[in-house]
Amino acid sequence: MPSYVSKPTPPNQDKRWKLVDATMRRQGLQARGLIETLHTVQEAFGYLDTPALRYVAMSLRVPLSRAYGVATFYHFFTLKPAGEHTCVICMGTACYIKGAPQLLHAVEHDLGIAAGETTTDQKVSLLTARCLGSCGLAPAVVYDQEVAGKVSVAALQQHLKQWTRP
Amino acid sequence: MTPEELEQIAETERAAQSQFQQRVHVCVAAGCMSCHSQSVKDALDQEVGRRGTKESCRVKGVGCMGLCSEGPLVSTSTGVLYKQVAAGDAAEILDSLEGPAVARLVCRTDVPFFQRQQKIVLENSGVIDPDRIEDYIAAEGYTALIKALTEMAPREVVEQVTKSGLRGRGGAGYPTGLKWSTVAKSVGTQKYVICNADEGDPGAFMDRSVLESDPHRVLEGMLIAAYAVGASEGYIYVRAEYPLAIKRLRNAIRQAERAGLLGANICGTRFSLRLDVRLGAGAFVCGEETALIASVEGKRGTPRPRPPYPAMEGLFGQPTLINNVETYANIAPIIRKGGEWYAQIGTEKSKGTKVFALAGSVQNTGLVEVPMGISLREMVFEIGGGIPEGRKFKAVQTGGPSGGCLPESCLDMPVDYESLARAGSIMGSGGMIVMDQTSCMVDVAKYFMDFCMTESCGKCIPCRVGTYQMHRILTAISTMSATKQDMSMLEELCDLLKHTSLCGLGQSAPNPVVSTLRSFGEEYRAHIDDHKCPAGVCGQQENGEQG
Amino acid sequence: MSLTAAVKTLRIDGRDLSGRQEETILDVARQHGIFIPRLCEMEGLSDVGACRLCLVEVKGQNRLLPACVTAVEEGMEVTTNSDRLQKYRRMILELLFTERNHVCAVCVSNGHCEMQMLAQGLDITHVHFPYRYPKVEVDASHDRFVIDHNRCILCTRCVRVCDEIEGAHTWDVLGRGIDAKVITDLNEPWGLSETCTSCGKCVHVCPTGALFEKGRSVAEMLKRRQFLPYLTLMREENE
Amino acid sequence: MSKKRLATVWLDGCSGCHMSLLDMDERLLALAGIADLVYSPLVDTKEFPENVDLTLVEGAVSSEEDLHKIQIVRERTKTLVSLGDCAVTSNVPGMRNPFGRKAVYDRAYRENVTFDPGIPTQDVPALLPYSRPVHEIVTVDVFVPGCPPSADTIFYVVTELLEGRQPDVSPRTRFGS
Repeated sequence: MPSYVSKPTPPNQDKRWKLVDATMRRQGLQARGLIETLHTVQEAFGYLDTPALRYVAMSLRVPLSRAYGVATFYHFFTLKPAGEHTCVICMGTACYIKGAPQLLHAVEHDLGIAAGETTTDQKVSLLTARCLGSCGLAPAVVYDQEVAGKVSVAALQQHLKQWTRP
Repeated sequence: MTPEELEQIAETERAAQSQFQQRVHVCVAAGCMSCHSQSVKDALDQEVGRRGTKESCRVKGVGCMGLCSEGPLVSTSTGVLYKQVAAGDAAEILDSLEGPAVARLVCRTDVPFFQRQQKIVLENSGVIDPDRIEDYIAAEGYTALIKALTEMAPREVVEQVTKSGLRGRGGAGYPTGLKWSTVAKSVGTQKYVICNADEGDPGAFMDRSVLESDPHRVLEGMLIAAYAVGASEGYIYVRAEYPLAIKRLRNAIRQAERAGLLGANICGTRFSLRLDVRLGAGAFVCGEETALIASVEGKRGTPRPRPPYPAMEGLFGQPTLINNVETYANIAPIIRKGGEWYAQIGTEKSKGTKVFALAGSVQNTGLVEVPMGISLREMVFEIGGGIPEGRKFKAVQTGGPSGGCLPESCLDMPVDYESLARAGSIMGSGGMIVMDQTSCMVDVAKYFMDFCMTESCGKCIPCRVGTYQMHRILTAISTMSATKQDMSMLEELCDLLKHTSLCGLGQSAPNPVVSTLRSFGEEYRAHIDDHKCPAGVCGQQENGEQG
Repeated sequence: MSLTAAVKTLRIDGRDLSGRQEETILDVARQHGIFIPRLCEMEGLSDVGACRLCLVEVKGQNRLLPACVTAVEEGMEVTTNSDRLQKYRRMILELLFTERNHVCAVCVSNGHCEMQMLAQGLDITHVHFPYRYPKVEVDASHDRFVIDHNRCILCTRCVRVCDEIEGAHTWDVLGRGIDAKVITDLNEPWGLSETCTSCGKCVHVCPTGALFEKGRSVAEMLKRRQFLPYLTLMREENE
Repeated sequence: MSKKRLATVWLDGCSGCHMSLLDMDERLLALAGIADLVYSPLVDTKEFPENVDLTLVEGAVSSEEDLHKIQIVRERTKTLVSLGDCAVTSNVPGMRNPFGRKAVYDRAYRENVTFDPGIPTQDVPALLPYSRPVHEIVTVDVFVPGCPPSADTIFYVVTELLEGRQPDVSPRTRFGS
C-alpha cells in the first residue's frame, strides 16, 4: 500500500477483529474477498455497521459505495443488531401452503413488528426465510438456532411468550 | 495416493466395518436433525456403552434416508427402518437387533416410496457416514477419479459424459457433455470449475441433502470435471442458510486434501485442483451463472448479458465450468460404469435419474430419486402416497418460481425436460410441491410473484418494475379489487417479461402466472367477476393507504 | 488477422452496412444514422445491457438481442423497429414512468430529458400502468449538485462514469429490485462524501433530471457531454 | 349538419389548460361555428348535460367531488379527452401521493394555520387517498399531455375530433411540454 494511504486500523480494540483480519489475509487482502469477509464480520459481531464496512472496504481496497452496495444486495447481511432472540419463519412453498402466512401474521400481531424488524425492547427479531429446506416438516420455524417442524400458531405463540416474559 | 493405496484404505475400512455384527444408522441430515436425531444418536451411543457392546455394535450417523416427514429415522442391520424415534427408544431398538422389531416404530419399506426409487446420486445417502472419507472410499469412492486420472485422457472423460446424455440438473437441462467440451476447448490462462450449491428454489432441498449426506461425491465429480476441462481452481458456492452442509463440505475438503486427493499433483499426476467454499448470502438470482460468478468475485450478484458465456469468459474473465450439485454427483458413477450404462436409464432425451424433493399436500414428503420418465401420477399417488385427509388433488408445482402449476390433466405425463416444458412448467432443480383443493391458485401465483419481485436484482427495467406491477395486480385479484383491465395488463406483462428481461429470473418470472392462468383461469375469473375465492384462501381488501 | 476478416457486412432495417468485428449493432446503426432507443448505454462508458430499450430482432434468433452489447456478425439481418419492438419499448418506458415520481412539468430537465424525448418519439401520450408513488428523498447536501431520487431511473451511468472515467467510484447501487437506489460512499449524504471530487461528470451523463447543478434554471441545465468522447479518445491515444 | 356539443371540465388542476384553451383567441370563433359549448367553468351551466359529443377534462381526480363529477361526465360524454398533464399523469396534484393524505391535511389545515386549526368537515370535499389520472378512474378516449398543451395543440385536437378524425398528438405535445 502506498505510503500516503495509512494502513486501516480496526474501529476499536475488540479482539474479534483478529478473526476478521484472518479472513481478509486468507483472501489475500483482495477485493474478491469482500463477501467472505462480511460473513466473518457478521458472524463475529452479529451485524455490519458503518465503521466495520469502512474498515473492511479500506483493508480490501474496495470502494466504500461498492462495499455498501454488496452489503445491502444480499439479504443474509443485516446492518442492524439483532434482538436477544430470533424467530425465523420459513416462507418456502411447502411451508406457505401449509400455513406459514398464518404463523407470520400471528407473530406480527403479537409482537407488533413486521418481518425484518426487532422489538423495541431488543428482545426478539422476527425474520422470514426463503426456504430452510425442511419442507418435509412444513411449516418450519427456527427459534434462535433450533429448527422446529410442523409448528402450530398456538405452539409458536407459546414459545414467544417465554421470550417476551419480563 | 495411488490406486493401490486407495484400495488399501477401502479394504481396511471394510474389514473394520465387518467386525461389527450389529449396525444402527441414525439420520443426521438437517431434516431429522431438526427433530432431534442427534439426541437419538447420543442415546444409542450411551446405551451401547452402558451395555459394553461397543466392539460388536456400531452406531453411525448417516445422511438422509428420504422420508423426512417421519423423522428421526433409524435403520438397523436387521433390515428394519424405524420412524419418529425418540431418545427414549434407544434401549428397545438395541434389543430388537437380537429379537423382534419394535412394532410401534416400524416404518414399512415395502411401499412404493422406497420400492420405486432408483438411487444413483443418493446411493450413499443414509448408508455412509458423511464425516468420514474412509467410509466413502469403502463405498467405491474416488475410484472414478483414479480411473479418469490414470486410464483416461481428458477428452475421453468428456466423451463418456457426453455419451451418458446427462443434462444439467440445475433447471435448464443444458447437455453437460457439451458444456464440458466447450470449456475444454476454450483458451485461458487459468480455468475454473464452480459448483452451484445456491439452492434457491423455495421447496427444494435436494442439493442440501446431497451435500449433507455424501459431500465427497460432489468433490469427486468436481475433480473429474476439472481434470476433463483443464481447470486448476474451483469454488463451491453454497447458501449460507445451510450451515450443516457447509460444515460437512469443509470437513470433506480437508480430508480429501490430507489424503492427497485434492490439492497439488493429485495421485502423483500433473493434475492439481484447489477447491474453496464460497458462501452465498441470500440472493436467489445468484443461481443464474453470471450472477453467481459476480458473487464469487465478491460483487453484487447481478447478471450480465450473455454472450460471452462463462464457458469462454467466466470467473475473473477466464473459461469457467458451472454445474450444480446433483450434476456433479452423477459424474463418478458415469465414469465408473461408463456413459452407456447411464444412458440406458431414463427416456430418450432425458437420461438417468432425478432427485425430487416431494413436499406439500402428500402423505409421504421427503427426498426421492426416480428414473426420468416416471409419470406425475406415480410421483404423487404412489411414491407420495396420495393426498392426506381425504382431500382432492389440485395441482403439482415444479420448478419453483420459474416453473408452473400442473393440473390433474397432466398427471399421466412423463417427468422429463421436454414434457414439463410443453406443459408450461420446467424440470427446475427438483422441487415438487403438491397442492390440494385448499390451495388457491391465484394466491400461489401471487406467492411466487412476491418471491420474484423481492429477488429481482433490479438491474433491468422489465424485471424490476414488471414484477412489482404483476405483484400489484395479483394482490388486487386476491383482494377481489381487480378489474378486467388488470387482467389484460397482467397478460401483457407476462409477455413483456418473458421476452425482454435480461436474465432467466425475469424471463421465467411469469411462468407461475401463465401456467395457472392456462389451467385454472376459472379461479381468476371467480375472484374478479364474482369476488369469490373458490378455495376460501383470499380475503377482502383492507384499505391500504400510506402515511 | 487479415483486414477483410475484421470487417463484417450486415443488413440493418434493409440497408446493407458494414462494421468492424469488435463493433456492436448499436455502433454500426449509430454511424449510419439509424436511431435505436436506449437509456443505459452511453458512448465512452462500459455497456451493461440493462434498460432493454435497444432490443432488436435478429433473423434466425428466436430471442431479442440488446444492440448495445451484441457484436456484429457476417450476414446478420437486423430489424430495429418492428411493431413488436415498439410495443415492448413503450411498455418498458411506461414502467419507468410508474416506478418513481417523474413530474416533467416541474423538472429541471424538462425539454432536454432523454426519457421524456424517447416517450414522445414512441408516441406515449399516457401511462396505462398505475403509478407507484414511492416516497423517495432529494439529497441537496452537496454544495454544487443535487440528486433527486424521484427522477432516477437506475441506468447507472453515474456509477460507471465515476468509476471508469473519474476513477473515484463514489457512486454505487444500494439494495436490489424495486428498492434499489444509487448512493454515495456508505450511503451518506453526498455533501459529506470523502471520495467525491465534485467533478460533475455524473451530473452531465445523467439522462434525466435526477442529477443536476444547483442554481440552474430549466433552460440552463443542459447536460454537456463532450468531455466523454474527448477523454476516451485521449486515453486511447496515450495508451 | 347540426352543431356538436362540446364541454370542458375542471378537476384538480391549476386552470392553466383552460387558459391555454382561451389562448386560441380568434380561433374560438371558428370553433363556435362547429360546436356549442354546453358546459364549462367558462359558462354558467350548473348541471353537466346529457349527450355531450366531446368533453375536455383538465385536472387530476383528487377529491370525492372530482370522483363523482368524472363519473357523470363519462356517462354523458361520447368522446372524453384527458387534457393536460394533471388529467393524463396526475402531475403536480399527484406530488402529494408519496406523503399520504393525512400529511396534506395537516400541512394545509393545522401546521400553516394559526386561527382555529382543524380539518374542515363541511363545504370542502374530502380528499381521496391518492390524486389519480383520469384514466385510472374512467375510460379515456384521447390523451393530450402537456403542461399546458399549447393553444395550437388544443385547437388541432378539438377540430380533428369534431370532424370525426383521430388526432395524432405526439408530434405536437408531450409530458411537461
